[in-house]
Amino acid sequence: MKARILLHGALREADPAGRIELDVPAGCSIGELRERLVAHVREHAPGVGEDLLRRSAFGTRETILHDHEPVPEDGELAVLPPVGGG
Amino acid sequence: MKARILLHGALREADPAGRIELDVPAGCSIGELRERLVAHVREHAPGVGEDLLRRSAFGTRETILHDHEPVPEDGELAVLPPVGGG
Amino acid sequence: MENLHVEIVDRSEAKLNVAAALEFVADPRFGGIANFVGRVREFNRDREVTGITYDLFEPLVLKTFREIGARTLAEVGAPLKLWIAHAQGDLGLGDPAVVVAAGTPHRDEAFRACRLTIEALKHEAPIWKQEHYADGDSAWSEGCSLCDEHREAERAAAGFHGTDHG
Amino acid sequence: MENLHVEIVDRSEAKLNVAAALEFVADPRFGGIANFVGRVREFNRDREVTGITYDLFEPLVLKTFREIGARTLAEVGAPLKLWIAHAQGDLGLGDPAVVVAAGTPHRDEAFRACRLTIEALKHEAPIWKQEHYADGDSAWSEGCSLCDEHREAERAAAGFHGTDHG
Repeated sequence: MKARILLHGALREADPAGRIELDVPAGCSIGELRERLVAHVREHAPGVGEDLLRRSAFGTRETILHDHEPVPEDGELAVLPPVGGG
Repeated sequence: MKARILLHGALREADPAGRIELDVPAGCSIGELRERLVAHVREHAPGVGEDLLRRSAFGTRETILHDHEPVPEDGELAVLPPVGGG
Repeated sequence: MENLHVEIVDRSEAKLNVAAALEFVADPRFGGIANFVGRVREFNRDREVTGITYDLFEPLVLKTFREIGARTLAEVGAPLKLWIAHAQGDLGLGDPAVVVAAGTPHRDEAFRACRLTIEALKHEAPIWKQEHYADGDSAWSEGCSLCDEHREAERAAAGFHGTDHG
Repeated sequence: MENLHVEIVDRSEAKLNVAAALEFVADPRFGGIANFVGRVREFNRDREVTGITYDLFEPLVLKTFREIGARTLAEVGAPLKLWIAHAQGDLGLGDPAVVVAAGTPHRDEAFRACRLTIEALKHEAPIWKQEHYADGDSAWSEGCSLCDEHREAERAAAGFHGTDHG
């Protein structure tokens, strides 16, 4: 399946389009997705720190997902770096 | 000398004009003035509680005066019942 | 002190102006602005209120506001702009009775400055409140004494936070 | 919840509206209204700031605001109206970035509601801040992690009160 990952904040610099698509196996967990995203970014956007990705959360429009949870069926995700807002 | 005492808040009911004039001896203290005012109000406006006068402060335009201090030379005073403002 | 604005507004002339307060305390250095507005509310201790008359001794009120402002400035210990305004005269339901606004670099200081100021104002300013009720009755608030001796005892008895109107 | 209004305003369309916030939280039952405005300020950690870009994930931000509002309502335990608004896009110096307003019967509840809400927003809402500096450089704020595991450690390390902008 395809995971379509929306980028925000400092992670926007990982792709000019503001999103990354990754192929992931069915039933893939958020933790596995995180490792695939780290590998992808290491290759395509080495300026973005791996540390930032490890401190980022994944979420849908509705909720934040933890590492043990599966990637949602529609594959739509946002990656949420640490916030400094407000 | 004359002390001219401006009334405020609940003490306004002691005089329709909003002020009371009392004759006081030269060098009269605020404490003495308070006793004279209590006597005056007891006679002329018995509806105003003595207790309210005992809990009231006296002040000028600049500061609050304590019982041991003298009535100011110009005799201009305000009597300040407990506040419930704001 | 150009960082401090104090005023008494007669209700027959105007309402308190919150927008002007927020503008006054704004500054390029400041990221945090805290503001408090006390309004005339419909019920007090289960009695229906139709309006409030504020009576005050203006010269001493303005002096008290300036002293409170100076004290807040000293306690907060950061750059600060402060607005303190109170209404006098006959107020209707919903009318603003008091406005405090504080601008500071950070939000914690802004909240502290605003809170310190309104608490001091409620306890120290020579302002009297007469509530008018739906049944035609009216009553002056039984409040805090302005004599030091009484004030300490009352504050201790009441705890720090007033629960009176606003 | 009709007592709660949440919104994201794009700076290219409008500025945050403090007057609308104060009007929304007004109510005949309420004597106390507390309000916080966070604004873009000129200096942050000794660097001269010329503007801030806010980037946010709108659906999750609005949901977070609603959750924060519900939590404040439960914690304050009094009648409450609450307004939570945040700007997105490119803000200039002095522009309001965030507005929180709380209306309640008494002032202590109003201050508490306003403070609880802005603290929660600063720590939990998925909003990113990119500062632009006078020297042409820019940087994303290093903030709080949205992962629970990281968040607890960060909050403990930082103490309760953030000192970041506003």
